[in-house]
Amino acid sequence: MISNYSKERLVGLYQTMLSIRYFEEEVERSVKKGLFHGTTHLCMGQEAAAVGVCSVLKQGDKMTSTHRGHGHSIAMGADMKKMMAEIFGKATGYCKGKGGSMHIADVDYGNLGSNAIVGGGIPITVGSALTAHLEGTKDVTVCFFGDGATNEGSFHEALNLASIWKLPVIFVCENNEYGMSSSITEMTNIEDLSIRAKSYGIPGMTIDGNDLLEVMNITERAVSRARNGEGPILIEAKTYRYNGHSKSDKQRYRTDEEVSKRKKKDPIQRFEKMLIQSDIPEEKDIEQIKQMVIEEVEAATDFALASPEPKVEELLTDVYA
Amino acid sequence: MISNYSKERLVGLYQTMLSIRYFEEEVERSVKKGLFHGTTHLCMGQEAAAVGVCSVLKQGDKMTSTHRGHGHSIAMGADMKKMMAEIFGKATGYCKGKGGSMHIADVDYGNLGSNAIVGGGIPITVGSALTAHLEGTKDVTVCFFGDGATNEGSFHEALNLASIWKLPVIFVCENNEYGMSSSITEMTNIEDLSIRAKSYGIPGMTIDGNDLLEVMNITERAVSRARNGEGPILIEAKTYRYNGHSKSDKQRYRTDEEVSKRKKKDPIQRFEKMLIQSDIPEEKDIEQIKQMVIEEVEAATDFALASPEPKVEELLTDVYA
Amino acid sequence: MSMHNIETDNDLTQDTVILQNRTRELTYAEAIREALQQQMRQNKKVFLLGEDIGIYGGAFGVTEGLVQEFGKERVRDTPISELGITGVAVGAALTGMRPVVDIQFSDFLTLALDQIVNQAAKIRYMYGGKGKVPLVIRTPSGSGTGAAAQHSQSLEAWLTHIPGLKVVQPGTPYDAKGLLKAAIEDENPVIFYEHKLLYKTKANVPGTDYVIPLGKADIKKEGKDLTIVATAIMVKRALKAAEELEKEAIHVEIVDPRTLVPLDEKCILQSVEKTGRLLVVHEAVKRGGYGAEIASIVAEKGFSNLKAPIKRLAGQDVPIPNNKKLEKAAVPQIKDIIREARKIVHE
Amino acid sequence: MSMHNIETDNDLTQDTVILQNRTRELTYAEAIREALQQQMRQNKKVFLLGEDIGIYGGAFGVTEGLVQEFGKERVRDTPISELGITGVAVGAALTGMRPVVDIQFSDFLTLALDQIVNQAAKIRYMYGGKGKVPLVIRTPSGSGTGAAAQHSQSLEAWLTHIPGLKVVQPGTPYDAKGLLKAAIEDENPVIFYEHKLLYKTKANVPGTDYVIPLGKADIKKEGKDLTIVATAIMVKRALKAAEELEKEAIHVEIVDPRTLVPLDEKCILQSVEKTGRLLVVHEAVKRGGYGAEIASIVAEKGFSNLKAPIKRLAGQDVPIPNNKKLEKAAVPQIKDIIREARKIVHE
Ligand SMILES: Cc1ncc(C[n+]2csc(CCOP(=O)(O)OP(=O)(O)O)c2C)c(N)n1
Ligand SMILES: Cc1ncc(C[n+]2csc(CCOP(=O)(O)OP(=O)(O)O)c2C)c(N)n1
Ligand SMILES: [Mg+2]
Ligand SMILES: [Mg+2]
Repeated sequence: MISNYSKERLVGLYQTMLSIRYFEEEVERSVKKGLFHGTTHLCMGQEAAAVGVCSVLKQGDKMTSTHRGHGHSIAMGADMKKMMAEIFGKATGYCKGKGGSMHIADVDYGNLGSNAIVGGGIPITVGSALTAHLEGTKDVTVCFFGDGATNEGSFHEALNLASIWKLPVIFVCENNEYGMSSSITEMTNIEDLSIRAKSYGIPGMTIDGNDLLEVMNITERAVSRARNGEGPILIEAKTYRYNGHSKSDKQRYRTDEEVSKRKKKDPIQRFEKMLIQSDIPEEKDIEQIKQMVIEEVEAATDFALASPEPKVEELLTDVYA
Repeated sequence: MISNYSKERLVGLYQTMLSIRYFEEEVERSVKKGLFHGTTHLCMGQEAAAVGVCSVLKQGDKMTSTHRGHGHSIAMGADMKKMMAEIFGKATGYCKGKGGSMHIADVDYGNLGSNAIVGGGIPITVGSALTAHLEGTKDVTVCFFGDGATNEGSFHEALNLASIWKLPVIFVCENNEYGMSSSITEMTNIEDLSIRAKSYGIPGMTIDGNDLLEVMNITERAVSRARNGEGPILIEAKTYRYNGHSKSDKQRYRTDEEVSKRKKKDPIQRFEKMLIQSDIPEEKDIEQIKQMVIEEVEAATDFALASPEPKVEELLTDVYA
Repeated sequence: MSMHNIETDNDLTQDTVILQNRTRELTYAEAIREALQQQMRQNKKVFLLGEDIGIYGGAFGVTEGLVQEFGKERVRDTPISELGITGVAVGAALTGMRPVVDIQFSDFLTLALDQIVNQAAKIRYMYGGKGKVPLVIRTPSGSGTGAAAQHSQSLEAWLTHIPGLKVVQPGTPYDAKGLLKAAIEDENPVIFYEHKLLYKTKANVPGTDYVIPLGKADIKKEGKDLTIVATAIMVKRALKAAEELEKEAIHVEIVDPRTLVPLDEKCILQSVEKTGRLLVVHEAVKRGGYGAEIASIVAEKGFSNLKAPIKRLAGQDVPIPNNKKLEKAAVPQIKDIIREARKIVHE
Repeated sequence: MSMHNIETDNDLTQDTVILQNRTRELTYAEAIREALQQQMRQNKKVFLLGEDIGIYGGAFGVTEGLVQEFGKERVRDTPISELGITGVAVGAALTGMRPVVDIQFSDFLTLALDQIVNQAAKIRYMYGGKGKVPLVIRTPSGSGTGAAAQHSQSLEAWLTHIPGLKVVQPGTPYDAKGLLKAAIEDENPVIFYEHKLLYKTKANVPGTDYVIPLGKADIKKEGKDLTIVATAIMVKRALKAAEELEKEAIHVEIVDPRTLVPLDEKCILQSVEKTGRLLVVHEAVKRGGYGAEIASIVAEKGFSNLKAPIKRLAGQDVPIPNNKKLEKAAVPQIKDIIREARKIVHE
């Protein structure tokens, strides 16, 4: 219920979703201009899952992400300047230009990192939750992964471990219908991926991942359960990826019609409409917010462009602690 | 129903179970006498699952087994002489002494091999079934594995693959309550392991793995389904391992009482009783069968002992085809 | 085993056959595709499986068009389950098929190694010579695309350490085609490393059904002053370096082993016998790389011919970074080869 | 970070402390256990996880008794999920703990390599120097138990090839204890290879809390005629061989690197400078083994000191067979070391 949240909070959520969208649009432009080296995986269309989940976290909570991780990082409060600089391989980026688009991380602030190995982050999340358990904190860890990742062995092993040890993990499967070119309906033989929770004796639910408030609502309950020591949960957030898998995707596996149809359920537009209907904020404020975010994103690119490359000596540092 | 089977068949089944039991007892004695090099994993108590499943297979069908594989091989019709010779590391063994207890195989006769990697055989089975599918044969492949193996990623990936491709695999989980020292009830958070079938959209069932006829009955149905192109199934056969995990197991994780209690449900005794009650065969014939099997097993040991070691040049052969 | 002459072959006029067999420029990717296609036409037992190899055409476009020709059964898109699909290939091979697995990036082999190393490589030996696993794993390796540490490794040395496997690493389109055909026809598991930066390089490739036997090195350039053993993309870089060095009257001989296992020791030793000097160049990290194996063989068997210490030029002992400048600095470039070659010859 | 003085320590009288610190015979397994115990007492962040490490005491009895002292939370029995538990350890390490994972046989590392190689080894680098993964993986390797091809490998060379990892391979009880403590205190992922046949070997081990720094080789025996670099069980075999060779007035120097990464190159090069001859001995398969790395380093940096070709004596290029005679023939034995040593010295 929208009335459960303060105006400030709602505007903040909206702004964060917009930040992701505009950030990704900017990255897309930069790809086309050939401004950076390396691949990138955009998450446009999936903003509500990232923002809905991360917005209910507290300081101390942790998160792991995937190759499609820009949105998760922004939702965790990352500085878009440092993100863009990282994507551009610059010394001022989150990883000094060593990680690039797929490895943005901010360990001290709970962002345990994106991961270029499908399913690679899932067991790591369980380890983070084990730390919380052993240290007696109440921190939870959120684990984002895609529909395709649910067919990796790591998914299976990790969910089982989290379950038997009752660890505070929120497993969030962003089902965007495809793993690269493969429709998840052909890669599994089940209706909802959340069914897989049953294999581990944990709750599983499938939700509309494009409905920000639903995502928040469910995640809030999952998080408080986990903080109470009641164990992990699997949330399948149904959503859709607007762009190709990565910059080289010709998208022969889906039709333009399908994409247009899915875009009608755009998470940001839906939330915006709801906000406007509730008069929070007023329509003219919306434009102001958009303008602000656009400027922020542009500033991020400017920062990235103006930033220095890492020195070549950096090649040999950071291998060992 | 016992009346569904011919007397000959029933006696054959009984004899095969006995062969496994006596074979394993003989191996146990040989371990104690230090007659061979290497470890071994005995399957006493689990005979009905092996025999029940394999007895419904036809020529052309395939099977993969585990580290605890003597019973499966015998149930597939292996020659105990060549098995014992292999366990003894002799040149006359199934693998010329190169494989030992954990690698008995007879590829040409459908025994695709035991496997010392927990879960290692599961995807291989799916590949075997894929061959059947691509070649248009009606052969099915049986995949034996333990309760502990269901927590390996290979289990998850393989069952999903078999399901989406509707391959003729009978997955048989012999739940003997433990993986080495770990009670499966502590290593998973679910009642029945067959629940995991739901994750793949395939049928799953939990049966009394010590009831030979139940195992046969269920497997028969599963096999005919699979032959008809209706896809794989997961059968959880509940059973119990009488011996320690391997020769070095001190069994501190379970009590003698527990073991004695489980032995009351002995699959062979149960079947023997049923046979006797139905007068197939008569009690005196039972003794005769036992004697025969004992002699066969002794002959196997004699053969193994009398057999030559492989020549040292054998070390370098068979690496490449 | 192979079933020659598929139906459509019969329809071909003599002219079409000649046309098909003619030599023309192909990219490395196209050469690989042609090998797959020819093998699949000849032998129904050959089939492909891997992530996104169907309509997507594979992460690097290598299998484009094949699903249209051979259908979804033989060009089999799989879930993201590297261990599972590799195991499936092992089982299929053991029961008579000839699967070719596509692992999207060779870094992901880390997930499939039980099936490769403990199963495929050992089954025949463990079974005392019964059973065989004629399986090919095609996988791209190497850096240079900015995909960073988890998508840029060169771990071919690992697989060379496993008895029962063969390891192939073509450096040109011509070699890629001929070696892949040999790999598919081989009765053993073969790991076939493709290099990402080579996919778009072009060279003459005959349309014929030629095969390059595994275990035969190729002298890519003759010379008398220094032997450079180079693999994969380093073959190309070494050739460029050699051009420069010729101007300085340094005559480099370039040996491309093409297959790491089996290794054509003889060819390498003969070259070093002639030149007396050896530089081994590969992209993989130096420590524990296959260059050490080659250097050690020569240090043992070619010791008396050596006029100078054997040098290895290889990847730095670091993960591959994303930044382009750093990424380049992480692995040998043409200028590095020139520098090292000069040093060896002049020292 | 480490929290010295756990409660029970305070109760100890001076005498007990002295008693505890005294040197006595321990097996290799006991020495490892003592290192674990001391580290766990000192630092609550240290915990163990692995299959059957609790009441069972680990496949080789190393962790026996630890669950009784430290409880099930810190001696954590796991399901059979090598990839999962290794990943859990990575995540725990990244968030501040010091996990020690037990992988029952090093052959099973094949299942966990994504987490070791793509995650643990690279996280710090990929994150530009932020985050660290202080993680130890203990795992037994080697042949000799008749457990055949899937339970007898020596694949340490693989991990040496991965920047970001350290690789330790103790050959004696004393080294095992001191190196394990260093490994647990290290801020990086360390792969700690134990040798199955060494578990029951005994030697003097101080009860004190000593640490052997990673990267320091140990000269197990001095000599002037030939350097033998040997690892793990080959240290013991080389020592036995050296005894025999002394009788023939061949004075062998035995260098045990103890840690493969970082490698004490200097110690090896100095020894070869003295002896002019090098034999590298390891159990792992020769092709692609770490012996090649050591030989190559000497071939490059110690070339001018060499009086004879460098030789490697290593495992045959075969999977390990079950039969005892064949199994022995698959890897270097004392007599093989003697034979090779003689050849090098007399040639
Ligand atoms: C282990 C592994 N296998 C394959 C890939 C290549 N790959 C990258 S993303 C991707 C699809 C992932 O699908 P999904 O999990 O649904 O995430 P999405 O891309 O839809 O966000 C694939 C196959 C990889 N990076 N890692
Ligand atoms: C990948 C792998 N991990 C661990 C082991 C060691 N191990 C051998 S058998 C076993 C227990 C297997 O349990 P389960 O699957 O239930 O089979 P059971 O022994 O009960 O027949 C373990 C942990 C192994 N062989 N392979
Ligand atoms: Mg997806
Ligand atoms: Mg079990």
